[in-house]
Amino acid sequence: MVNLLESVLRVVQHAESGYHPVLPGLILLLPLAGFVINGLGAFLWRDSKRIPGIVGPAAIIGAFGIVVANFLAMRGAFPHDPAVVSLWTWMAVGDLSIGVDLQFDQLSILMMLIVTGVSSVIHVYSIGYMREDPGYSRYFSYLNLFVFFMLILVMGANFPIVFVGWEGVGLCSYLLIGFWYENREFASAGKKAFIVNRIGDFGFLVAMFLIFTHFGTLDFVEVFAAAPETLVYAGGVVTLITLLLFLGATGKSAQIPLYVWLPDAMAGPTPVSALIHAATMVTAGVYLVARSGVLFAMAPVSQAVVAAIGAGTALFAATIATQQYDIKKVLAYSTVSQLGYMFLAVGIGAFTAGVFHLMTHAFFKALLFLGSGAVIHAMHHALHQVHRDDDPNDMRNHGGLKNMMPITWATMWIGTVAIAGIFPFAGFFSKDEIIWYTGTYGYVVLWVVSLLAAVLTAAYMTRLMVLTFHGENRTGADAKPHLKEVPAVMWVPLAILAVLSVVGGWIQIPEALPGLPAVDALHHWLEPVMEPARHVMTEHGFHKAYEAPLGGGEATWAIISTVVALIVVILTFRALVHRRYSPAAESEAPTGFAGILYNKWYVDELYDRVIIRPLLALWRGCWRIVDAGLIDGTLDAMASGTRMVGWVGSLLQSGRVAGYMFWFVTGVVIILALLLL
Amino acid sequence: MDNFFESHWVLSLLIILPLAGSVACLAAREELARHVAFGTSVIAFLISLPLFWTFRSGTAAIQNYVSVPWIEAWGIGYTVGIDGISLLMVLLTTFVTPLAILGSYTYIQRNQRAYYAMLLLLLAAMIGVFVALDLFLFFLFWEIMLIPMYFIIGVWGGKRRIYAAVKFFLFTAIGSLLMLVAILVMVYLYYRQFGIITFAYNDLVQLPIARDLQFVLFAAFALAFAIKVPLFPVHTWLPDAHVEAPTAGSVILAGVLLKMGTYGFLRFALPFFSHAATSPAVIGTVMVLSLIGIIYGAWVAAVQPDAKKLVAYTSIAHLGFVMMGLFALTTQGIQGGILQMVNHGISTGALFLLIGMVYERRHTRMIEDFGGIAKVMPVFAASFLLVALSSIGLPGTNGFIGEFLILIGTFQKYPVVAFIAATGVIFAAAYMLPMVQRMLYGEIDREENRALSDITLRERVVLAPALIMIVLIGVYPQPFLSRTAASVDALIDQVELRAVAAPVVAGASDLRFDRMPILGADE
Amino acid sequence: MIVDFFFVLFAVMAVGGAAAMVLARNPVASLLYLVMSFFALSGIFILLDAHFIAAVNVIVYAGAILVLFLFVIMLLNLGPSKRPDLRGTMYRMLGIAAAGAVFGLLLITLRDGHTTSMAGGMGQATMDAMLQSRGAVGVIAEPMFRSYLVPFEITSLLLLVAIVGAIVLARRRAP
Amino acid sequence: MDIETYSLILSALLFAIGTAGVLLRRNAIIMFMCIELMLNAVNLTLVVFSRSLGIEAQVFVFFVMAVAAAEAAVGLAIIIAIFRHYELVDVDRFNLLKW
Repeated sequence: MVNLLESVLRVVQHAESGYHPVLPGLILLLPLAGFVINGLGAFLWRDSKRIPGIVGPAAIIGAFGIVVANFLAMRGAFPHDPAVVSLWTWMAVGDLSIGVDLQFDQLSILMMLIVTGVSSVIHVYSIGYMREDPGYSRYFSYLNLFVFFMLILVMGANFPIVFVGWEGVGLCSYLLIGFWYENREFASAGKKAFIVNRIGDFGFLVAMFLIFTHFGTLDFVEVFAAAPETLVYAGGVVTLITLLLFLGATGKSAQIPLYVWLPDAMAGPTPVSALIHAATMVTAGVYLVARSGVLFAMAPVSQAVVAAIGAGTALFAATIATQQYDIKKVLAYSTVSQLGYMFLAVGIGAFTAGVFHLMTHAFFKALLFLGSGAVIHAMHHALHQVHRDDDPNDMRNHGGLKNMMPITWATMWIGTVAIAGIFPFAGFFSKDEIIWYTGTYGYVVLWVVSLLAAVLTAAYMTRLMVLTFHGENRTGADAKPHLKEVPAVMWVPLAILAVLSVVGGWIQIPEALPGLPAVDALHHWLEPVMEPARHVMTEHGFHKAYEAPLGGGEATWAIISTVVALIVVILTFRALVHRRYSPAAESEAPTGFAGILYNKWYVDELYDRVIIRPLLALWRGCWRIVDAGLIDGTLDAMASGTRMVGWVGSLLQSGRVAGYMFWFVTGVVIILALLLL
Repeated sequence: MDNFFESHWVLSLLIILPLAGSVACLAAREELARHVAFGTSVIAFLISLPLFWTFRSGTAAIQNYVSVPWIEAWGIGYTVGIDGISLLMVLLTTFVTPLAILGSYTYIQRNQRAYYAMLLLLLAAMIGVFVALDLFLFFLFWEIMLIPMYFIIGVWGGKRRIYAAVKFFLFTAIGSLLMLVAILVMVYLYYRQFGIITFAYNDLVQLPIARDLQFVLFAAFALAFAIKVPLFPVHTWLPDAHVEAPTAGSVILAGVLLKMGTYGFLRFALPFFSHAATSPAVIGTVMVLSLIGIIYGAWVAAVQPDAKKLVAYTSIAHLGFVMMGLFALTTQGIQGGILQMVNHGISTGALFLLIGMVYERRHTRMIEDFGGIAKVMPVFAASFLLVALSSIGLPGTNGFIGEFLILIGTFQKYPVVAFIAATGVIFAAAYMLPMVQRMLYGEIDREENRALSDITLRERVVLAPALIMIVLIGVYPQPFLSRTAASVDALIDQVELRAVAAPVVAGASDLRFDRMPILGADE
Repeated sequence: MIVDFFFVLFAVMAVGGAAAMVLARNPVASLLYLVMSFFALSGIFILLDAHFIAAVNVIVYAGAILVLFLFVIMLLNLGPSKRPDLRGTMYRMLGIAAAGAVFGLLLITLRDGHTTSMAGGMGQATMDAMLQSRGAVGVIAEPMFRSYLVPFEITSLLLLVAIVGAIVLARRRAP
Repeated sequence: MDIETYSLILSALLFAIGTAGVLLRRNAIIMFMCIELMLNAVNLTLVVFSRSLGIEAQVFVFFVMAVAAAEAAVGLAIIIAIFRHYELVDVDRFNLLKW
């Protein structure tokens, strides 16, 4: 237990690990303070733009600074065991003891770096993006709160604390999706996100109960250390725990079957989509699986499920993305698809590869979202100037924007190339590693699926770029002159992320690639965290084949994949760039197979028919038939029965004295008889 | 005043003070009655508050114990005292009541004196129920409580108030009559065994009762408490009573009165009839009914058009959790259950206060009559959201702590039950968020709502304590948990011990009522 | 022997009077039969050594209360009823059966042979001695004005209420 | 059997006759008279028991008479009031005792 004040003010001495967390409390306190100040500001100085604009980003950048300091400290000490900082006892009941504990190890530091780093950039971007919104202060308070909870999620040293962050980010997601709550649909989308997430949270909860029942503790360190001895390898318990944890992950990270909320979540402001629904929160599921790597490594069945669902989602979402016209929807499905890759990675046991893709994805997807935000921002202004209410998100209303928005165009191309997996951009290294491991671990079907999804990724991203930036402008002659590049406060973040999207992958360069220095920084960095899981897997006979299913080494396939991606990009570009699109208002909905994809395989409709409506009918039935009908009906019948008996009894009361006399005497006789006989 | 709060009389003062205040309300001028009532309830709260610290939490012993003979011939005494469980209940009562009173300041327009006198009478009776350690005294307070509540619903309620009040009264009275019979049987059995007539809790709790007889007596107690809780299927009085009652009535009903059922199980039914209460049949029944309450309550809540009725059904779900935790008979389950009783009192009380506030402005409780009022009532909206999240059980709010402990406690013994109950967290979101969304968000599509004023300073003062407690318990529940720990552990030990020790068959003459000394000739 | 004779005589008179009262058509005749029955009862009281009660029965019951009935009958000018006053066959059967049942059940109380005789009680000698020493009135006055003083006084209240009630009920209302 | 037992039999007989009278007659005044008879039958019982169980029983005879007097006064007043209204004393013709 560490003094709360101490955790905020000083370096906490941690003897066991040799690494001393720097101001651990302050990392959390800064975003929280930002939330409180901005939250009060939403009521007190509603119109001020300056205070929230300074406080919000400053809090996050400050936190980022401390995280960097911690990173440096950890790099120096490179502890083998995590440093756990206990702030206070949260719940101690019987043999259950849960502390508000923060865990500092290589994985959490990496996640903290990603979270605070990307958040800082997006906060700065938001200063420009949200400048004209009346809910400026409220926006920053929510965003700060989100960072607070996200940090709790990645720093928590036990399952319940992670769960606090887990649900907390869900709450912030809910609030930010429905940020423009006056639009009923947007608010609905927030609600949908929350409820779907809750289904996942249910899994998380039950998994915690199971863990506590079998381990008697919920602390990461103890659970993971005890797991190989406590649980049977591939036994029912560990399989159940991991499947339930994965259910939680599918909710938060938008995997089949719970992915449906994420596309709708695009109702929120675009920086929110970038931060929450692309870079950080949705990767929490991947983090959870990676964090519980030991448990997953012990449950091969669960691993297969995770990998299969990951790969399936990757392909499934990619198909939908090819036929969407809303720029943010394309990116949303792209995110679902990329998250699928991450789950594929952690599913096959390549935890580091999953985290690697998580990181690079955070860079390039944040970049792409912010870029799309810049486009929407510009479109919104232009349409606003001419008082038209066309959809600024619809790519059929864009076209040819590269001349008006050159910086956005350039940075977004970098992001596109990165996500397509083309050398030497970040996505190449991370995605290649995943696909390579999938193949070499022997998951042939998943390997093919992941390759297909990679091809589709290149295609739909190129389509997005072409529709938005190339070809003729379809915004309309009146609005076109008003389209212009976004201010520096917005494009500088784009530039930063673009740089990261290029160099982000260089921390992990496979030695097989000819002519390049082999870099193994990430694997080395995460080794202390991932080692136990890897140990379990090798112990039970998981070995790399060192050869892809069709033969050929890693270098061959890396070259093939980058060349294929490049070809797909070029082909798609050439196929689409001359095609004529009509503005959204004049175009018809696609038909045939494209129509099915455009309508997202009708999954929402399916859920509505098969789950939601029958449930609502059942619930109404419970109320009307069981409650009002059966129970109250029975009671009312009893009341009426009583009344009936009373009525029958009242017939005796004829008003005739003779009758009364007779009954009276009869009564006397009966009583006498009872007494005497 | 040195050790006043550790002294014996502080509990009695807590009962007498509201009674005096009640009389003062009747005597006061019409427009002053509310101030008298509020002042009295605040003083009662201030008197009770130090108990939280003076209470020695390491021991399961009864504290602040007073026992004075009252009707000596029948062994009835004025016996009061608190342990960790009743401590929290008393504090909850004194905490909620001032909020309820302050919340009715403008709502109640007619017969104010009588109204506030009733509320204070109710306060005295509620505290009495929680501190009484004599079954006669307990039953007395239990029944006294009915009367003010009946009038509060029946006189100051909504359109169908008479129906609701009568339904409330009949349900509760039927249950408590059976309980009275069971109490008398216990007193008689005690007399048979030890030759002393006594109603004292500490005596009766030692009474060995034959196993088959335990089931009968347990059923009588359980019915009385189950109606109060309320468990499915005896819950239908609750939505009606809540909907028709004025705000303060709903707040106290949800905040405190429902807890009497669960408290009764904990204090009486479990230790008295441990064998019956721990038998698979009873546990199974309670678990199933709790599950039905959790799931079914949530389902029905989700389709309610009336905001107040919705919240009423959520109470059924929440109390289902509590019952499940109590009957799991694990430390976590019971402690979580007790904390959840407090949480539910605060959160649901606050929800009723909030709905009462918009009702005062718009005179409707239908969800569809609102929409978009976050725009015009931002403070209201923020408060409503926080309270709703607490009701959903979001981590960081009090609701999570209770549900988590209950579920984890239950899971260790009955994993399947806890598994099914955990789906309640999904349904909780499914009933609460649509209401939040439809009331607060969207465009303002009704002209009447455009001119709504945000909550006033008084209303903020009413809500603030509840909101603070919601977060405080969510972040740092340990002080509350540690105060109940010893009592709960002792209770579990006692129940387990008595469950095994119960005599197998009844003595031949155990149930001959004609030998009852009060009824017939002593032999 | 003489006691037995008088007992039989009075008993026959009492029962006969009672039966005649029930069966007589004319209310005045009914009433007079009842008076006869009461006189006979007073005789039995004397046989049972309850001289004071016998006197009071004649003076108050037969003399005052029944005369009050007579006044009312006269006042209302009730002659012999034109149609049979007795109820129909159905009721008659039921009524007689009920009365018979009451009688039968009362007789059963005697079956157990409770100590109604003087032998089990204070004894004829004690009774005589009491009457001798305190007189017929004295034996009753003793408990009535000691143990039962309060009920006795309350009786006066009852009578007062009855008087007031009777006046209120029977008062001719102003048109 | 002694005189006390015979007296009790007589008392029971008178009581039964009174009961029969109340049930059989329609005339309210005669019904009243039957009740007086029943009361007196009870008086007889009390007197019998006063001989074995204590002289106090006779005090109750006194009270019974007082009650009988009060009852007769009120009852007859009611009959007069009703008669004024309906010109009747036939109980079967009033059914005012119905709510």
